[in-house]
Amino acid sequence: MAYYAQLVLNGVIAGSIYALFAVGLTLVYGVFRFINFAHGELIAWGAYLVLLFALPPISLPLYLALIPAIAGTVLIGVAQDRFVYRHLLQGHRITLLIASIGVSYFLRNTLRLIWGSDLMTYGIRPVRGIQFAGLSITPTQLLMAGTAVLFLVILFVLLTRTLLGKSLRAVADNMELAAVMGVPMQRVRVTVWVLAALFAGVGGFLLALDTNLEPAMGMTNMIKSFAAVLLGGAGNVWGALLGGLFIGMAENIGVAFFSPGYKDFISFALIFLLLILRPQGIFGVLTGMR
Amino acid sequence: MDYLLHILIVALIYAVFAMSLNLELGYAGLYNFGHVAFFGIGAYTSALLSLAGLPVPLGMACAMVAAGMAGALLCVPALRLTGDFFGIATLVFAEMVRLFFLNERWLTKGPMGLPGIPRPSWVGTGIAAMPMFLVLCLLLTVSVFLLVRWVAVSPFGRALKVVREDEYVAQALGKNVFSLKTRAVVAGSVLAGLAGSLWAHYITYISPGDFTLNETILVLLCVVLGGKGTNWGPVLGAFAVVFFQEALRFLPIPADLGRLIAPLQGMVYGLALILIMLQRPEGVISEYRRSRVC
Amino acid sequence: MLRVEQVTKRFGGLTAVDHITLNVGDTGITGLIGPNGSGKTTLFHMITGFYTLDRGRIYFQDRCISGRPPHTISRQGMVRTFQHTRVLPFMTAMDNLLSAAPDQAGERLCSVFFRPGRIRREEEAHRERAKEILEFVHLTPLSHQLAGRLSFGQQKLLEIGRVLMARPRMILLDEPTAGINPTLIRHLVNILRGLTARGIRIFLIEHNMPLVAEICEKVFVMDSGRLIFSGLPAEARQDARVIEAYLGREDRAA
Amino acid sequence: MKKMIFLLLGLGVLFCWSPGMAESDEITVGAVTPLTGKLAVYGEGFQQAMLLALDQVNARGGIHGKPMKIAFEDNNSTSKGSVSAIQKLITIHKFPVIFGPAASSNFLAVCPIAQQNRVILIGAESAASAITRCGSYVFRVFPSDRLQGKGVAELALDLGYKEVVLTYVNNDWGVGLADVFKEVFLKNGGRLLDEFAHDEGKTDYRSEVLRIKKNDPEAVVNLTYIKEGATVLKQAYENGVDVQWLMGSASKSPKLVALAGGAAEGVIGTYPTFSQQTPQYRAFKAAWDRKYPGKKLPIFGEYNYDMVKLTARALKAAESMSPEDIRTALMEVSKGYRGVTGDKTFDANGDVGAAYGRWTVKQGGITDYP
Repeated sequence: MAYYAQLVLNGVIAGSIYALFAVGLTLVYGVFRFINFAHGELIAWGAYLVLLFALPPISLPLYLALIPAIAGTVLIGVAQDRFVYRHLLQGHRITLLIASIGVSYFLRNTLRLIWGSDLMTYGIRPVRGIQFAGLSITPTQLLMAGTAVLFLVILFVLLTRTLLGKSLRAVADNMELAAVMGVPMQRVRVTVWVLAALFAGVGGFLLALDTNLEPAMGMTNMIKSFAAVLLGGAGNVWGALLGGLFIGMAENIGVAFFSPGYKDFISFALIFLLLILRPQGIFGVLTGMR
Repeated sequence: MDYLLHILIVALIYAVFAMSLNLELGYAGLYNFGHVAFFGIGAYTSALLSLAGLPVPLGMACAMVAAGMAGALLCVPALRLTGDFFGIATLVFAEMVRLFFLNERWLTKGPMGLPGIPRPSWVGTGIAAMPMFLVLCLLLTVSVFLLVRWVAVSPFGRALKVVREDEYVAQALGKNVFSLKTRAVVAGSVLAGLAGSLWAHYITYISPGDFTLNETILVLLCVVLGGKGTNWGPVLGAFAVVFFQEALRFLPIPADLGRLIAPLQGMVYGLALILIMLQRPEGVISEYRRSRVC
Repeated sequence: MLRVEQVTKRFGGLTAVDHITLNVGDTGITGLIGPNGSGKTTLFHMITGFYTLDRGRIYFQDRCISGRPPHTISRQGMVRTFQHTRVLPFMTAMDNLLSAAPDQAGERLCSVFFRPGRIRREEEAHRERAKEILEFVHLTPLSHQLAGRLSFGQQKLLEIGRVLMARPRMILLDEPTAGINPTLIRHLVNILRGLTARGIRIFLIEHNMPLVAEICEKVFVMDSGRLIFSGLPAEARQDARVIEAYLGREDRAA
Repeated sequence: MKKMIFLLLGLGVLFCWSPGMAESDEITVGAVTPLTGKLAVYGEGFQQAMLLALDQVNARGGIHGKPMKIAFEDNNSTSKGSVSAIQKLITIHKFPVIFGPAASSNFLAVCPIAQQNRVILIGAESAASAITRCGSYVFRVFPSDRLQGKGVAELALDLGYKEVVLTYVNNDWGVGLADVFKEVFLKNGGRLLDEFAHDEGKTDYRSEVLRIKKNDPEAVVNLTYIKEGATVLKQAYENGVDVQWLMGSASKSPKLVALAGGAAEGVIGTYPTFSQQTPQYRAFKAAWDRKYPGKKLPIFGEYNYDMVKLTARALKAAESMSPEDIRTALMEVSKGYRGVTGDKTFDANGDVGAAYGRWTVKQGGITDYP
């Protein structure tokens, strides 16, 4: 029994990381209606910038290094919009998609130019998990799940209680109409990118804390994060969390029954089935951002 | 110049692959992000059958049939979805197909791949086969090109464009949208299967790693850069992409900077993509150019 | 011609169309009017198969069409336009029309490859008809222009031309005169009259009351998803319920 | 349109411009190396080790006074890229010798091309046993999987573990090795409690670890790479899985310890051994530290180094620069050649033998297991 409970727990943790990545994607997708392939690179940049500030010559402690690192990630996120996406919003969506693939290539290779392709680590010693009722969880994992939930709550409050959040939702509903109604488009756009980059950067840091750093680290979790977005209903913040948790649990529980070589297959098959059975997303009825 | 022959063959195979995607993306407006699945199914079918002793042309025919059937199979559920949802469903489907190749070792030898795939006996073996293989590819590419063009200018192609422009209008005008899309996907899959089987017989070695999302992205680039919804666009795009990638090999960069070359190339590649999308988003050949003149 | 029996459509808790029964006979032009949000467009969507019915049945030429997909209904001769003009912007005016030709052999892949002669002959015929229709809606000079580049009014005309191309027995028009200038309205009225002369029946949603009074032989009035009146346009103006629907909302609410 | 023409012209010029073809006052060999893609992590190290050997060859007068050069071609870590790269090296530059790509799947993809073109292909890190049958022009200075799979099985049995869980990375290397291991292990009375592949490149293996924990084995044979290995070790430690880890050569790297920290402590593995006490090794190590101060030795760096040195020797001994002559010379000079990685005598299939040593992690360092 504890075995299955632990699998569920692992699924929850993995899912909360997917969710943390998915939120940025879902915001961008909700407002601009395109899949930002370069989101994974924001994740990697977040993690690497922490490393930059934590290593000599700057040598900040990790939690302090996080601050300038996130600022840097946000800067990259806003720059993506300023120099590329902004000019393409009027065009065909596939144009945006391909441009984001280009941005992704560019950012990933810049990363490799600076830090090389080798694996890196923050050098945190592994610790034994905390044992609780036969379950085991590490402080890092707790931190990951906690941060994911905390950020989502903050975001939800931001979206539903503040004027800026409301304008953002208006734009997500209908961009042209919102512009006509006098919603400050510029501010909304920047806000979306700041939020997306913020989530990506923090997510990247946590992922690196749990495992290690490499230039492609963001890419690996991207497909599933995007699937989480769609499962939860595009633009729906809570949906992204639930979608992420769903995928995380599905693939982890599947390991008990199938060859782990089919780990991804299980989650993909479920995504496929769900897409077909409930195209509006599993949690389409829940009210979130939209 | 076997190297040039090699690039030409690769470019031609990609041209077929790109034309098959263009049928779906350009004409029918279907965002198929898993097109490599059909390329892979074609490659594996053809490779396995010809390794089992079947003549290569028969293997290629079977590859097309298998890919087409897989396409039809995908359509039944996936075409209920539209736009990005169809895209993500196909992407996921392609990953599932790849994982099948990777894990079903009794059939595909899994990650070890299938070496020693034979070439058609009449093109010869080894390096001597290159010119004949080029001729084969050229013949097939030209036939596919003519075929696709024939379909594109037919009322069928026009109906596909209606579906692409506005599904509601298409329905209101009595078009069976589901059936039209299905036929587009099946036709696209059959041609992708042909491209995949050509690939397998040319390279003579395939493994699941050859059929990842990266390949889909590459062929997507061919179509979009060349100009989607046009006849020449995908062909031009395929040649441009293949030649551009190979040309990067010739950039005179000192060997001491070896470590920097690859990332720099990647940066150039990314930057080029961004610039092209900013400057000429409709691709080199525009579908609407003719009408813009008048 | 068209019989609608007891049809109902609900969206969540809202009943958009509530037990509507109406019969569009062999009249030239029939109008469907009612205040905004009264369910007119929803009813059109249901008749043409774009929305499923929660209950009720619809008959067209005495055949049950409810539950059939839109394209089948269209092929039976009931073709519609949309509230917002929907031309195919990246296709030429000519192609817009050609694509609407019904039952094209060339839309079957087999014939594309194996019966090129038949397709060529068919295309010739369609092209001729499309030219006639362009002439009829006064768009001949623009036949090779991209539809997206036409003016709003021209797009309206093209849309009607496209419907004609489909050889309909009945046309459903959703607000054909919305947003076009008076001159063009006259032009449109002439075209519609020309159509009825050819034996095509028209069912339209319209807000322009004088126009409805002028051209419609019969009107149905809807309010809050219910049918509140059917009869002659002149009678509708005097009907208490119709007046209340348009003016007396507050009274009823109180 | 004009822009297009210029672009095409530019491309044309690039194609005609090819280094190394006109200049005959240097001897160049080709190398297909993963500089981008998923193997780029290792590719850099291979390249550095090759360049180190090259420096030494040239410092001692090159090949009959002509400097030796290596033209690197990237293969994107894919078989497609490898085929493209080797086509270029063979047909444009007409190099008689080419250093093959890492990862057996990529190596196997280019083998037939080299064999058919009668160009010598040498591998320094491809272990798949299928390579043995590649042909007479294909060599490798790295021992075949067969030896290592056997080595791991013997290690497990020697340590007294009759019941183990087997997990391996789901790629050509892992599957090939696991197959040999299983064969030998089962034949000698071993029993597998569970056996499963794990995906390459994941960040989360906790559920796989749990599956190990469920079987409660004394030892786990984990045939995997550095990144996957470190993640598995770390997450197993966190989950309180205390077993004896038995690993292969691909995860033998200080990086493993750096990534997994204390969790790697006590791991025992096998690797194709060579004594680190030989003068060759000490010279190599000293040269490495001189050229790349502060850099850790890359995985398989020694093999790449030996490959270049041995090739240089063959080039010197060859009667002409034709592949046939070089091939003969290569067979000849390899006899009894003692490189950093030991005896490099090629057998008839172009394979080398190897003694398998055992490594372990002790106090954060990799040392030989006694």
